[in-house]
Amino acid sequence: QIAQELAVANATELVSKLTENCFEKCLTAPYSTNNEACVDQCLTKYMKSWNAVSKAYVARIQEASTSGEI
Amino acid sequence: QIAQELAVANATELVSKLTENCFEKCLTAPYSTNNEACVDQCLTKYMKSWNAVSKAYVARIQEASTSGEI
Amino acid sequence: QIAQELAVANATELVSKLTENCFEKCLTAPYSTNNEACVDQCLTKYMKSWNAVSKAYVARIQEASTSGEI
Amino acid sequence: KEIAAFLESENSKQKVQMSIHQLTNTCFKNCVSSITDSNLNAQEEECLSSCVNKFLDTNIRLVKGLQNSQ
Amino acid sequence: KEIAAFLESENSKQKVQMSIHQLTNTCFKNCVSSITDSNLNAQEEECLSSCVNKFLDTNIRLVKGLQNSQ
Amino acid sequence: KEIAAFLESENSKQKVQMSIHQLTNTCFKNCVSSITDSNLNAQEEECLSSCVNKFLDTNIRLVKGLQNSQ
Repeated sequence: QIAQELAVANATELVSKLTENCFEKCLTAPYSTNNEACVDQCLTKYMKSWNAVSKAYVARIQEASTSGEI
Repeated sequence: QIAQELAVANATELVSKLTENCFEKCLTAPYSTNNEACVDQCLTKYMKSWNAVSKAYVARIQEASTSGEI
Repeated sequence: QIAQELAVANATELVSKLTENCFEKCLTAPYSTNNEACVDQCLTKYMKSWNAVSKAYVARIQEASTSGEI
Repeated sequence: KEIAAFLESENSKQKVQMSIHQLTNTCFKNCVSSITDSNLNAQEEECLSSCVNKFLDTNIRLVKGLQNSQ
Repeated sequence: KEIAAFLESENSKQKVQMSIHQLTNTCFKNCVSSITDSNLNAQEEECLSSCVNKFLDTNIRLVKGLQNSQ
Repeated sequence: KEIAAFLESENSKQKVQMSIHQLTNTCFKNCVSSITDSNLNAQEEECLSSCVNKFLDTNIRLVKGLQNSQ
């Protein structure tokens, strides 16, 4: 059950950051036009960025723990 | 008692966002002058915005739950 | 033990704000160069700012509680 | 059971309140450019309402997009 | 009772610490424009101190304004 | 004991996840300037990876600097 709560916390954090970033990149005041194509592209691009960041982070942490840096 | 704690949490959040926004809009580095009139107007304007946002949010949520969108 | 947990929370908050601010001031996209000298100077400058802010904050709070402002 | 229902309902009221605080913060920053008086003009009011609706549209679209990608 | 008093006092010390972290973050961003060495110059030091005082002035004025509007 | 070990391991997995959320947020904002399609180009991918590494370098350097100053 704890694992499930953590999964919910993770999904909530992801949705919150996604919404913040894609709203910022795809819509601007006075918000008179929609930009759904941009939102869809932003979703894909953000998830690809998430993967790239994870890969770099995990690689860096492994390297650092092997070399005794941390 | 829980309801009271939530009311305190709400008031704290409101004061924190109000201070952040009105400080940002009414004062600028090097902070040599006061701008109390601006702070007072900002308070009123922020509370009016809070009401406008609440109205739009509640209307949108009701519409979405009627149409089965969410 | 509680005091220790609070000390950890404080240190975590300090490291998080320090990293955010010094990363912002010393490194810029596309992140092709290092800037370690800047990071070291930023650390010292941030800690000096922390002391200046603490001093001003404590003085202000003491003044306000003496004058009955708060 | 009554306590559980009370907590559940307080919890969802609290989430709505916190969403309104966050939306007011975001939309005030984007729609209210300067404080010259304490009234919201028609353009700002329109912008705040659109901002809320477009933010929620974006949020719902991203959640559906994430669900479809799984 | 002693435990309650200890917790109370730790709690308010912690709030002061967290306020100082937040103020240092805000005022450092606004008063320290670039990192050219590790010293605070006179202008930055003055700015940090004003920033703290003006931020607290704004906060107190807003809280009083909210209380009067009720 | 098994429960404690399980909680400990969930806790550190969760910290890694939250770091990745924060890094994706920071690096996406700095490396992805506009959404014209849903792909990361080579330059953006390179920037994201450097951003992660430079952010962690900065973090580790600051923690070591703080420890040395004590």
